Amino acid sequence: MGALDLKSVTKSFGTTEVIKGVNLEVAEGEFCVFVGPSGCGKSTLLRIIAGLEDASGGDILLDGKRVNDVAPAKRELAMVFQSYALYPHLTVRDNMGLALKQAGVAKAEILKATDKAAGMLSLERLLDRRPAELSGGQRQRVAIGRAIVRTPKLFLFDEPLSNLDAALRVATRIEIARLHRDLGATMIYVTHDQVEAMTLADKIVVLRDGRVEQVGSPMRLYNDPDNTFVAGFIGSPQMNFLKSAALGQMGETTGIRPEHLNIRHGGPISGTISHVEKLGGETLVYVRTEPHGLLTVRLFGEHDYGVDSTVQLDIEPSRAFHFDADGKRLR
Amino acid sequence: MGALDLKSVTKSFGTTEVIKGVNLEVAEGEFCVFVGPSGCGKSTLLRIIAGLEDASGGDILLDGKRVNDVAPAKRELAMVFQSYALYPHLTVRDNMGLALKQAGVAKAEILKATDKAAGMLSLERLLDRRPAELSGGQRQRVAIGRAIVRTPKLFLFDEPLSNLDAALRVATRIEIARLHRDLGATMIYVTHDQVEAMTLADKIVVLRDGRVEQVGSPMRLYNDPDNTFVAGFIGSPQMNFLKSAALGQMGETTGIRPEHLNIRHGGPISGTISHVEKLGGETLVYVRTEPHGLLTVRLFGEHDYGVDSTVQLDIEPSRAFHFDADGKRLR
Amino acid sequence: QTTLTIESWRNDDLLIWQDTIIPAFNAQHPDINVVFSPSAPAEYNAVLNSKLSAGSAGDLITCRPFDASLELFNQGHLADLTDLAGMANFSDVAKSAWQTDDGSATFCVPMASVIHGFIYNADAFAELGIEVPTTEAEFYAALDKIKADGTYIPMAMGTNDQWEAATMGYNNIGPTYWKGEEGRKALIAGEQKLTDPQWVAPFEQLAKWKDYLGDGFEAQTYPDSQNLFTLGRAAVYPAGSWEISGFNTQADFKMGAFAPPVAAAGDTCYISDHTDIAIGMNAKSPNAEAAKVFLDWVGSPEFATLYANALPGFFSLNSTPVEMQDPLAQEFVSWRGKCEPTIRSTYQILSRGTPNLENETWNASANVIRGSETPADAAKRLQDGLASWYDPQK
Amino acid sequence: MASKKPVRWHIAVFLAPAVLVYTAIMIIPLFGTLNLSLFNKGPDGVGFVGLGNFATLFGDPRWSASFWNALGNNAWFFLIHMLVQNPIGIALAAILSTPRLRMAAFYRTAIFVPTILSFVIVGFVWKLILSPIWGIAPGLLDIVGLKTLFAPWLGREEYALTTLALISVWQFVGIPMMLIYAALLSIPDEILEAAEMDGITGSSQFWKIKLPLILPSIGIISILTFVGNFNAFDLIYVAQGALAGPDFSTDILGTFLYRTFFGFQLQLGDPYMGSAIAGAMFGIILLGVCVYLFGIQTRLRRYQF
Amino acid sequence: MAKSRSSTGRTFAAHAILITWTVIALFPVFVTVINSFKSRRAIFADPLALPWPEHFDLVGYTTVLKQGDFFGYFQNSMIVTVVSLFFVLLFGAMAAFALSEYRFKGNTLLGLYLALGIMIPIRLGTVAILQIMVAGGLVNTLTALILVYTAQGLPLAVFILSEFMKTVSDDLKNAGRIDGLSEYAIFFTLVLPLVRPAMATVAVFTMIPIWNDLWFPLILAPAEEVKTITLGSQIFIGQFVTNWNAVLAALSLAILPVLVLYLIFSRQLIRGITAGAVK
Ligand SMILES: Nc1ncnc2c1ncn2[C@@H]1O[C@H](COP(=O)(O)OP(=O)(O)OP(=O)(O)O)[C@@H](O)[C@H]1O
Ligand SMILES: Nc1ncnc2c1ncn2[C@@H]1O[C@H](COP(=O)(O)OP(=O)(O)OP(=O)(O)O)[C@@H](O)[C@H]1O
Ligand SMILES: [Mg+2]
Ligand SMILES: [Mg+2]
Repeated sequence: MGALDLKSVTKSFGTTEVIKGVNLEVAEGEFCVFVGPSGCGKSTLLRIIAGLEDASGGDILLDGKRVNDVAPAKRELAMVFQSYALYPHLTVRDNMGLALKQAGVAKAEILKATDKAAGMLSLERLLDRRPAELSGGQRQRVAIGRAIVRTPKLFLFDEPLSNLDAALRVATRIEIARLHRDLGATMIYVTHDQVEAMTLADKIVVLRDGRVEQVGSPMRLYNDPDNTFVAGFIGSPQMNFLKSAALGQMGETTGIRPEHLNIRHGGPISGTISHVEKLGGETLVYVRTEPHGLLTVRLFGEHDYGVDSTVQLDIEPSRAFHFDADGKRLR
Repeated sequence: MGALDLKSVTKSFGTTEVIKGVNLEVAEGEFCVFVGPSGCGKSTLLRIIAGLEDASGGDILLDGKRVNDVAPAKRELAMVFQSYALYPHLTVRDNMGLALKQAGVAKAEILKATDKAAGMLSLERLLDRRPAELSGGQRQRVAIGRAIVRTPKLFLFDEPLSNLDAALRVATRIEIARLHRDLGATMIYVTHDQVEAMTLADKIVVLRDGRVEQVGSPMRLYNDPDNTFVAGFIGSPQMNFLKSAALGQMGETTGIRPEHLNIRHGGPISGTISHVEKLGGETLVYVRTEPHGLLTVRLFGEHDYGVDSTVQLDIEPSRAFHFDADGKRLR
Repeated sequence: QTTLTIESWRNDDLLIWQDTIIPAFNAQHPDINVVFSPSAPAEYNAVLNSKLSAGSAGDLITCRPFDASLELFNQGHLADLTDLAGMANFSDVAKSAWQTDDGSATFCVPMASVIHGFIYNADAFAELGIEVPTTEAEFYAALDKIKADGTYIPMAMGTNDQWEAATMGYNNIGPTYWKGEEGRKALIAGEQKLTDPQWVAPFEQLAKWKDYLGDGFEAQTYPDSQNLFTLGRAAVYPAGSWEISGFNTQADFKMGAFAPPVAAAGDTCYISDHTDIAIGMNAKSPNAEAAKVFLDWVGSPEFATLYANALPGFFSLNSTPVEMQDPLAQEFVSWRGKCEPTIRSTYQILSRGTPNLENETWNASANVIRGSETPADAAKRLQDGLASWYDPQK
Repeated sequence: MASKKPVRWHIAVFLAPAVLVYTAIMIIPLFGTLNLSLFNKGPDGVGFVGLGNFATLFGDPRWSASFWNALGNNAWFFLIHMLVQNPIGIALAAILSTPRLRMAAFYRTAIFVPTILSFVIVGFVWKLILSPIWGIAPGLLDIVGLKTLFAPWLGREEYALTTLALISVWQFVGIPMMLIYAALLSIPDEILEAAEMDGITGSSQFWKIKLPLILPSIGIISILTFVGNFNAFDLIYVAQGALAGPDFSTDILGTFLYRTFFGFQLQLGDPYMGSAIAGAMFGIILLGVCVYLFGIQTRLRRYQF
Repeated sequence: MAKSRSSTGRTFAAHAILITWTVIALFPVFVTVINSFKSRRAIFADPLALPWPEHFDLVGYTTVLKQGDFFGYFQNSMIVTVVSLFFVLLFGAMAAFALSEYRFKGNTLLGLYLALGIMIPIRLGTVAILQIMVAGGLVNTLTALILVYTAQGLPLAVFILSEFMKTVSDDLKNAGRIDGLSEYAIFFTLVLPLVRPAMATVAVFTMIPIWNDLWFPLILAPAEEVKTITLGSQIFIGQFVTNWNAVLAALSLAILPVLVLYLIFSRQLIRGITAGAVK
């Protein structure tokens, strides 16, 4: 239970096609993360899978069964909405417990399940409040709690952690990973957070403008992107794209990740430092170069570089990616 | 114009005190970031500054003038709401232009201003849509656009980038920084993102449960936290807290950031690897130790460590922080 | 050029006034413009009272008989017309409905009275071989015969609207039992009571009618009754003479009329020849002169002829006899010669207090016909109600 | 919430037009009239009688019998509306608000049409339909084999009021329907979608999600029904006349008041007793409204979406 | 919304219920309309017979059109209804906004005060109102009717609208305040558009009694030039004889304009007007 298969799924709102033929297989128990720029259709795809939106074309198969016309309630999945969509008239506890109550689960069990979810999400003290009395992050946690108490076979999470602070985010992320392991549930998860995507995913789906650009394991996408889009999208800070010609490299564009660009006296690329960002554990140095434009160098630890000083950069050739004029990877 | 001064500000909802006496000075033109766990009162404080909530006690001074009783509209500030609060019946353009129109700005100028903001936020193609037809990230961008077209002296941002993808987030972050520089405007910014906080802030305010824990520049907080809470909150992944006694260090607890914990054969702390997270540019190794519990080691680049293998860890003593039993820093 | 506005409840007469009466008046008085402005009859009293109180009422006011108009006069809304020249054309009886109790002042020019009786479907009577009844026995025999035949509903009357039962039932046949004016005056004087046999008798008659009414008469409305009769489904219709013009246009069979039957052949018959409509002047009218000119003309035989012929069934109260064309109307008016006329028993003085005797009579008549109250109970209730406020009856 | 200290003129500006027009054209005339309830005609003209009229209304057995009869009938009239009109209205609105329902606009309009009709038509057509004479209702009942159930309902004391109340329900069901429909529309789609995901669909979605969210609107329609019913007049008046037959079995406060205040037929209008009745009605309705405003409304949570 | 979310069974049931009630709702209307095309005789001979072909009779309509200036009456009714409606909605919404948005002393009491008007039949104030109009020289003007109907419609409008205004998100109004919108601008540009469904509802409720009212036209403006359609139709209701063809024809015609107004307003009942406003 829980395997998902999308076959040439399309979706239009009026005349604008938002999902442009998506094919995707998610195996049972897999953790699949959707990433992509804002507005590329992640939420829409999630809603189509949930049955909240009709696909304009194509088939949605759950466990091999076509479910295009099956009601959301019958698909046995749980969803965390990007907008939370909490029941405003119910307390936190009732928000989380309603689905179970509807399913006829015994009171004591509902209590146990909601208590457990509340504990997991540090919501214990808020159980009797209503959504209007919660902070943004608290609401988001309630929305997550509502999904997980039901322990269905397929979870859909739409940016579930975006409003949480770092500590809570790590904690919740780990909880979700554990849930995934324990339940063997299939999960589809939308996020903009690189760390979440890299750490949680069995499989990352990179979407762009309603199309799947590449599907693969996190490290696969990181180390072997198919095109400039995926290369640029996976990894933060973004990959630097340099002009191959000026470097004497093959292809049109050479991609090199900020962590593989070093500041080395006498390096082949020279430029001036335009900006330095100190993040504590690492330092980002932005170097303006000709003809490559602004390049990002990521350094481990704290470093002091003076803005406007001239530096030379060096690339690790083994870590460079080459792309043709269309952005396609040359291997 | 734009300096803010909070004096013993308190706020209660019914009987629960949510803001418990906050004192804070923000100088004119300063970029001040509020961080803190979910539900600690960041949004509430922002709303008090905006005049949307009445403070239960204390004074709010803008440019030295007490504004407790001044209407929000008169405070000349712009705000991005955590819930976006877009005008559902207006198009994206009108959402952004309404304030200017209200201020009697000429049509042509409004058009210019909205076009500029739209360009900045990649909203050009969406100008004629209504909020209901936008994705979550697009809505958030409209909310930001609405604030920035007005270029007032004080900006309040409540997690403005939480729903944006990495690339857009970086781009918008840079725009906000530029805006800050160009306008010389004072900005108060709530975020959960370490990178945003560290890169944008002149001053970070760490809140906890309605109280200010520490105020200071990003590197100050990173390198010189006052207590375990701040130490743990700033920096991601979180600082490791070890038992001082077992290490022969002073105080009760010794804090060491993951990037300052090294895997070194023969190191003083030994443990087994429980989990490895590869993020591409860096690798996080989770090591279970006695008596310190799970410690995080952050390594630059990609590394292969076998789960369950035994490793020894070494701390950089100069980077260690010492805290007493109450969590207060020992210097 | 002055304009006079007439307040009236006679929506029905709008065309007659516009096409016949006003042009006739204008032929003599081209300088007086007259506007006939009726309102719906049910609201007339309330509307008129409000307008008079606020001072926006028209110059000429159509008068209901007795207390409704008397009250207006007492409040100073109606002008005293005692000295109007045209008043000389009316008998005291005609004027009595629009006079103060002592008869010292008259405030409306009488226009018409209506007579009660029964209209019947002459074709049906002929078909069933029924003679026009004159006595109670003949009356019920006729009804029985119609009922037995089954083609026609014997009598068209319903109790839904209540006033049908009281006006076309009780006040139609009642005078025969309480002997017209004699009983009515005795009641006012307190010499008879409503519980006396002559006052209970009409209710007893009504109670018998139940069997001759159509199915579901309880929910039958007044227009239903009219339609039942004019569509030829009912044979006898307890009527007021005002029905004549309507029935003439609607029924496509021959009609006849008979007066309320008497107990035994040769008894004196009594009819209700009720003073019903008059016209007075708004005391605050700015056009009093013109209004008086008009009222004078209303008192003239010319008006009487016009009106009575335009509205067969509304019989002139003018002392000058009026020549009428309509045979049915002629039949009705002929009873004036044969029978003793009286007016409706409840109208003068007796409906001044609470409970209102007229309204109670509606209710009682309907109840008695429906069988939900016995004649004796109904009479007792009316008597108690009357006695509760009317001193001579205490 | 805006701050409190400066004078907030805008509040006055927002309120002024309504308060002025309303006070001048409604409150002053109405209370001028209600004031009459403290006066009455005595032997020496109109004089102040204090609560004397009310003493008569409740003390004099004739007046009080009529009053209690009217009040009782009115209560029954109201009860039928609450039990029939409002549930039907809510149910229809709930069905109509089903997303993607075809012809919804047609149904909505059709159901609302009776509300548009003037009482004259309503009275005429229902009397025509229910008339035992012209055969529509008996005929229709005959078709379904229930002819024996037919009775001249409007003419029977035991049925007339209920029949009229049901006619009124027929006519006005569009009003709760519209209000509830508008309230249902303001529930955000996402919340309903979340419910769908939770397996709360169909009627349980109505009971568990929609109903709690529209409770304030149900409160409103209840109080509007209450106020409307206790002020009702026209339907009874056009169907049964001011005497509200048969035998006053359909007499409600509105008709009782009309007869007394404006008079009817030979009965002269009595503004003094009429005002006393109006005062009593006003008291009853005010009591109901206060119970609603202070007792119920504050307890019905409103949710901002 | 997805078709996967609508089951055929439930859709069928929904249609069945709606059709049933539609039939119940429309049957009497149908009876009215068919009979307006028949002669009196035909109406009562067989009220359910279709007016086609042998019963067809336009006598009702010809009578109506012959008698009085019916188009003028229509126009008067339209003016009175629309103008009153405008003021009721404007003033009512303004007052409702003040009551629901601001806390001030006497807020609840003022709300109650404004609701008093729905508790007493306004007819009782007739004489005083008429006196006001006489004093103001407004008798037989449409202005008099507009004033009365505005006053009469306000209580209900305030009552209903203030309830709906409370559901408009505070964040949204606050966003407006921060944007420098005055309270007036917040009301007119933000709140009013968002309570459109409620405004439409109130408009419909207010319009019907105004359109169908007989009393005040009769008292305040009975003159021919200012007669409303309802009053105009009354001419056919006589003391003893009612011209049912004409009444039915006139009132059937009178349904049309209100129906049009209703359709216009009910288009404002749009699903999801606040969608996408807040997270
Ligand atoms: N209207 C209210 N009634 C009662 N409690 C409230 C209300 N609004 C907020 N709170 C509580 O006040 C606290 C602070 O809320 P606030 O929204 O300021 O948090 P926050 O720091 O912005 O959190 P987050 O990061 O999750 O957005 C929370 O615990 C919240 O539950
Ligand atoms: N109801 C609608 N009508 C028209 N366009 C819509 C509608 N809903 C979404 N869209 C458009 O469809 C595209 C995909 O939207 P979707 O919500 O799936 O994006 P997303 O990938 O979830 O973005 P985000 O990361 O910002 O949430 C967007 O460009 C959006 O503007
Ligand atoms: Mg999305
Ligand atoms: Mg917040």
